[in-house]
Amino acid sequence: MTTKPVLIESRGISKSFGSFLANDSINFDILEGEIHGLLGENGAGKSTFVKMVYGLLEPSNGTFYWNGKKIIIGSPQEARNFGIGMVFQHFTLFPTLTVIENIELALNDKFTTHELRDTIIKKSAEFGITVDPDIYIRDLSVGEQQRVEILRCLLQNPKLLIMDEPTSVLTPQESEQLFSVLKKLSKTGCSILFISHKLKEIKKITQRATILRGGCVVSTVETADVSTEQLAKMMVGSNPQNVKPKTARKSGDILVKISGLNKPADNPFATALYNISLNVKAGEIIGIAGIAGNGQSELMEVLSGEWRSTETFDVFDVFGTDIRNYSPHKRRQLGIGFLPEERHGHSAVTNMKLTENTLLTNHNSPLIQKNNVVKNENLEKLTNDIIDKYDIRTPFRNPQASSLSGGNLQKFVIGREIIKKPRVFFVAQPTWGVDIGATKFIRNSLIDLANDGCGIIVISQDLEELFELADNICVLFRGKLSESKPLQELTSEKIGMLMGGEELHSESQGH
Amino acid sequence: MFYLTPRKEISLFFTISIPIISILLTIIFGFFIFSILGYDPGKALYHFFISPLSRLDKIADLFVKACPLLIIGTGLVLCFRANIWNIGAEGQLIMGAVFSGGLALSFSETQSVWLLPAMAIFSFIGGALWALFPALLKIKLRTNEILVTLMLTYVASLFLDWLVRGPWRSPTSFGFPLTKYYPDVALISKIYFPGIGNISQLHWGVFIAILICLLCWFAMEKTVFGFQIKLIGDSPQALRFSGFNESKTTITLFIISGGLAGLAGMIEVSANIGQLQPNISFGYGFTAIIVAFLARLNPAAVIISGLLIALIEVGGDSAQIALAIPKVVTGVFKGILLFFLLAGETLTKYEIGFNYNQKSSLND
Amino acid sequence: NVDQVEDKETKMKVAFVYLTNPGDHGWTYAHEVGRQQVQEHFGDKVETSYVENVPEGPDATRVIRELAQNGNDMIFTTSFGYMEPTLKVAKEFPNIKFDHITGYMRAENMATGNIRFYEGRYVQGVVAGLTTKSNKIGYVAAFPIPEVIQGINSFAQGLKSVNKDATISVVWANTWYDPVKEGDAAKVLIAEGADVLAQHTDSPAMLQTAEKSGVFGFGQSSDMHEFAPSAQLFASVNNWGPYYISQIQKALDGSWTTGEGPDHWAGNTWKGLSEDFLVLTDFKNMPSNVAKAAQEARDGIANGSINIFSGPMMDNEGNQILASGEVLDDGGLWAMNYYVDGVIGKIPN
Amino acid sequence: MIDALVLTILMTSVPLILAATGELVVERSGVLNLGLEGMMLMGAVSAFALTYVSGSLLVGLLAGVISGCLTAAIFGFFVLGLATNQVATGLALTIFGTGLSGLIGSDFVGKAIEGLPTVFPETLSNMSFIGVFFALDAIAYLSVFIALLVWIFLFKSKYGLVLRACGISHNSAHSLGYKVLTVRWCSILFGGMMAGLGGAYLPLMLTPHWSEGMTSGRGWIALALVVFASWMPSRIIYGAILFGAITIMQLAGQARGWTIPPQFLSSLPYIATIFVLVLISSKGTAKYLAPSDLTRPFISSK
Ligand SMILES: Nc1ncnc2c1ncn2[C@@H]1O[C@H](COP(=O)(O)OP(=O)(O)OP(=O)(O)O)[C@@H](O)[C@H]1O
Ligand SMILES: Nc1ncnc2c1ncn2[C@@H]1O[C@H](COP(=O)(O)OP(=O)(O)OP(=O)(O)O)[C@@H](O)[C@H]1O
Ligand SMILES: [Mg+2]
Ligand SMILES: [Mg+2]
Repeated sequence: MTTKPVLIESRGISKSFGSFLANDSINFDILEGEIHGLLGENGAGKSTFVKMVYGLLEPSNGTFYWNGKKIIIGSPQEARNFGIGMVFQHFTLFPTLTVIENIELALNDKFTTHELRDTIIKKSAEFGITVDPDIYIRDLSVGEQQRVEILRCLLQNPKLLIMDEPTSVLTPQESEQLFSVLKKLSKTGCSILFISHKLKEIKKITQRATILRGGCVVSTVETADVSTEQLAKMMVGSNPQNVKPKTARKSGDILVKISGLNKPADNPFATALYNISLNVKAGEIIGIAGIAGNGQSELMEVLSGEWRSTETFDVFDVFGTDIRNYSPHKRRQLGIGFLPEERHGHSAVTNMKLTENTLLTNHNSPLIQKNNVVKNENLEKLTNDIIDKYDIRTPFRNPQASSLSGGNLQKFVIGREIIKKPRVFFVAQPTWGVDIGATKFIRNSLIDLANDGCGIIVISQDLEELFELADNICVLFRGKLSESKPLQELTSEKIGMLMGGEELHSESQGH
Repeated sequence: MFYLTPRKEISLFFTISIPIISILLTIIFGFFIFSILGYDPGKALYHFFISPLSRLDKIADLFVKACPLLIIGTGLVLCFRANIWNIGAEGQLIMGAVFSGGLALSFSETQSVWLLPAMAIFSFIGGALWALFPALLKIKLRTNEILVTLMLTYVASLFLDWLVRGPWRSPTSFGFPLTKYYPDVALISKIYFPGIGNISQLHWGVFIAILICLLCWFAMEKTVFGFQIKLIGDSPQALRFSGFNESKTTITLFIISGGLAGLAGMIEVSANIGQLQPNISFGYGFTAIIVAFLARLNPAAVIISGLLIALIEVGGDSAQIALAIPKVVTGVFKGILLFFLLAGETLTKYEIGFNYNQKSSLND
Repeated sequence: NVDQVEDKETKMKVAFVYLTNPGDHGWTYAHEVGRQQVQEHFGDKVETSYVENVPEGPDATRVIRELAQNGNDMIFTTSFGYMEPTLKVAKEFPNIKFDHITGYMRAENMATGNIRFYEGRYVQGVVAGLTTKSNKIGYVAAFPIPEVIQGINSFAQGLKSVNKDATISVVWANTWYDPVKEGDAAKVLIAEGADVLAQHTDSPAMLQTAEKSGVFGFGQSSDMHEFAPSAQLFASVNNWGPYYISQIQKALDGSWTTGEGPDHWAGNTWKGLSEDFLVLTDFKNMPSNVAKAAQEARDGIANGSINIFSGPMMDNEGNQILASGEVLDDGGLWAMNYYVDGVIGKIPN
Repeated sequence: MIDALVLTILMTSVPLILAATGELVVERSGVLNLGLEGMMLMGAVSAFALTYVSGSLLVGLLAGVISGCLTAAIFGFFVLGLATNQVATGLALTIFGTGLSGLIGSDFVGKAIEGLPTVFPETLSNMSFIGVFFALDAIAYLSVFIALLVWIFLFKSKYGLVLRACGISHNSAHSLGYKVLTVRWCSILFGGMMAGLGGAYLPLMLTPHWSEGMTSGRGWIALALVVFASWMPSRIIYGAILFGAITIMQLAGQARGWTIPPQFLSSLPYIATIFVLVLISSKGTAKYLAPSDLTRPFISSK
């Protein structure tokens, strides 16, 4: 392995934002044809580093060597000229442009639309990634959008492909498919820099991995030689908490009863929900698996009451009360908690302070408000309680939500709901894009809650998470929910197949 | 070139000092402009900034001039905070005046003290209705409210024009476009200060305007409703999550801002004019947009920014009377002040950095 | 302030309030010319100043008051909309003389003045009637107020006196001053076949359009021949100078009054061609016989031998307004709400 | 007769086409410039003043274009350089432009110039029916040509694609390495040039003299036209002609003796705008046509 020549080398690369040092003297190299992992907690500086490689950020200090020669990557265009391609953590697609137009924007070379269409079709066949070149991005699912992102890198015939958390939005099958594409690609001599929070994936497909902590390189290791626990320890600096075992919970009374839920799609992006039925008992965690875009956010809208209707669905009882027509805050008053997947601008407002974010779900509590006038002292106290209890690291007292790292913000919004001790809790993608330390913490909090008798629905596409948390799992596919099954009867392969839409009927019939 | 980085925290020091620096810069800039145009810059600036403050009655005039700006400005602050771009306050003001005027004219014989409050309510309804239309279009069809409110302004002013030249024209005005006079009980009286008497035209409407600003400030900063407004501006999705209804909030804000503009129209007519005529507003609705921004969308600061704009307007007249500086110069001067204040706002929100070419250091 | 006191002893201070910037033509310009004549006539004895762009409302009150406070002895407010503001301030400053133009309300110390603009329009009608080939006259008007309707009807009377077949099409621009719209209105009228245009709006746009399209027109308020050297037949010029001079002279003499009787639509001074309050520019771009007819009409009005609104007079719907031998008095002039025969259409509202 | 009316309609629509096409490009790049009225006035006064002084229409036109561009540069400096609020800055620009144009123009009030000539010989323009289309001046033809060019540029060229991309998502465009601020600068300056030219058309062609505030709200109509056209250049042309037709037909109707209150007729263009806005917004696709990053300031970090 070490006989392979070095493709790109980073020497003393640093990046500071104002007085904050996001990358501190980063040294490591990537070999030709190697798949190299990049690991680290939220805010460790991974994205910052790869943005410098792609010419999007200018290093404050340090040098890159490309095939042994000192280079300056002044812009993404220059990066692409060197043969560097990148798939971003947050997509860089234009929803109201077509696939062709999106791809054209990421190519330096000039093509006619016609040539481009042919090339796209050819390349997508070659790698087994199919997309319709003339469709608008806004009409694609998240997974399909990512395929466009990848395809447009592949069209540049890259020598180095950077992928920033590409699998966080994919099904296990889609991930497998992606891995095979990557392997194929690395065989052709292309190097890949692969960022992920999922240690298993890192172990599975990378040859080497570099671990960042607080902007510094901790170590570069041969992934075959280390265990996931060792990787985790290097990332966090200490042994991360383990997820608690679920205590043998007595399933209590049925708290939530949903049946005959239909929701029409109210815009072209939305997925309709069809005849969904679901019960949740006290102390039970129901996991809803499925790839994003199959109705998860719509289901969440129904659960939270952001969308409500008495006409299109039959039953939605919580604690025996019909809540179909209850607004979100009436639901909260009943003792229901809920948390949608998106933290930025949905469950939290990033440019508001933490106190205001606390107010977001507590504005009708008499403790916080009287006659519509906010009691600021109590609000601050509650916020500080959440911060203390859930170990949220803030740069200073009561900062804006945007200055918290992703993991910390997620801990905050979860804590904000859990501290109210809801008796029913609906949560979507609780650990999306969150590093392992915080992930474990969040999962433990949910288990504690269930152990106290709360009925929980967790919507997640992370199967590992569902296996750690859920008692029963069902799968959401194209707006339809499969019957829920006890964890013991399921394997990740089976769920993966259901998530991909296979054998939904035969499975449910066989039961 | 320079670049901007958002400040983590906006300090009180900057919030206060930067507008002052902006005004100072405008003064320096104004000094040059007046010199170039051949006026004595010292005298010109004196008339713009000092002379309107030089006597109690002139200060009272300033408040009178600022009165509609304060009322409309605060309403707009609420809207703009919520990212709702109602720029048709001018039309809403006119409709407020029309509604209250209609009431006053149909009860022209009455002695009832209830007429004035009823007119206030009518004016609020008139302005609110004129704002409700774009609001409904916005929430039902997502129609761009900037354009609808703007277009409705023209329609409102033509409507008033038609009324006072047509059906509402006074039979005794010799065909001139004026309605009958309002009855006395429909007029807003001047504030009587014991021992001093009236100070120029200072009327009770001014008092109400300031009260409204303070009330809106309280609502904005201390209440859940204010929080709701900020939420809808920052993230409508979070607003829904929080349990509020986006459409209702939007409509409420349109109603409040339109209604306040309408009220301003009624106060302006009842306190200063006493009858309807083709022109009752002189761009107050548009100037108030600027007032709202100068106040950095803070309802209490509207009091200051409204007075500041009134100062420039009154100062412009004063400079014209004393030094024959043409009115257009006031416009230029006002434009420059706005630019400096807007730039100042950036400085409070962002740090400005400069690019020293770092690439060259990497080269060696 | 010491200066001011000294000034007061020696000089009379007179201020003018203008609605717009005086510019080089139109309503306010005519007042500005009057002010300059005042300055020339009295020289050092009188000091004049003006404030431009004063909106008709509370701002006007403030500006007029400030002028009063600044030691002016006499203030002319030159737009109808200043009536209330002038009245208000006049009551506060009983020692200062106010003079409001075109209004109908007076006070102890507030006089009113106006010009019989319609007289010039009769002469325009005569010239138009003799000039038109298509027998279609276009008339761009601002707002349907009596002053403008008087003008249209007077024009029609002049027109009929020489040409029974010609008709007048009126377009309401709904603005006193919007050059582009006035130009558009003129183009439309020309497209509709008009070959002589008249206007009761303030910009020279109509005349410029006429010039370009090879038709004729009349100037408004001030001489506009520079804009339309071959299209302007003549212009009715508002000549405020003599009025201002006589009012100021009376104030200096101590003989200034605000007239007798009740508030009057016409103010206490309403003069026209006879006193040169209205003057007509040279008759150009027309054959000499037309110029002669025009001159006769002018002189006839000035010496009272022509009475513009005398019976028999019908409105354009066939109702009789004046029987044979009757004449319309000033009150009737201000109550006009009809078009006379020869004008097409109906007055809006 | 009809020919002459059509000609008037076409001429009335020219400044609208020019200013709206410029604004369309600006908005496509993600910036809303409400200062159209101010830029048009600056263009108008400079064009008139320089034509008067130099005696050359060409110099005047250039002056109009350049001063529109310079006025837009002030706007650009604030909204791009300092990331100020676009709505407020646009309004400030209108106030400033109105004032400054009045100041510059005060010496030119009441002066007359010779307007733009027509392009084709009279024999062509006197033809019936199609004659009117040969009776226009060079700028009128240019305006349609520019709208066409803008359409080709926006939808058939890579640069146009990049410009649209900046309006849809400046962050994505930035991540792909496009200089969002540069793109926006270029469009703002182009928008200023078009507004300046549109303004220049008023005193050079429609009414060959200068007066304060002579655009009387045409800048606002042009703004409405961009939305009316749902950000498509071709529709700007139809839209402008429709507006021109409403404006002119209300005058023509009066000349023929209709007795509808003039206030009602004057309000028709505004009511029509609202009507069309409602129509296009009720079609579901309208919201995808609007550039999604319109009015959002872009803060680059490097
Ligand atoms: N433009 C910026 N200005 C200021 N600080 C920044 C900027 N970009 C990133 N940071 C800070 O730099 C740190 C590193 O961020 P980065 O995005 O590289 O983290 P990451 O390792 O990719 O995290 P994640 O796993 O959440 O994606 C964070 O603390 C972040 O807040
Ligand atoms: N529904 C849509 N969503 C997003 N973009 C669109 C949509 N429709 C059209 N476009 C964009 O607009 C461009 C031009 O479209 P089109 O050719 O229909 O416009 P046009 O010819 O200017 O207008 P017209 O409809 O008047 O012919 C397309 O290339 C496409 O990028
Ligand atoms: Mg990252
Ligand atoms: Mg097409």
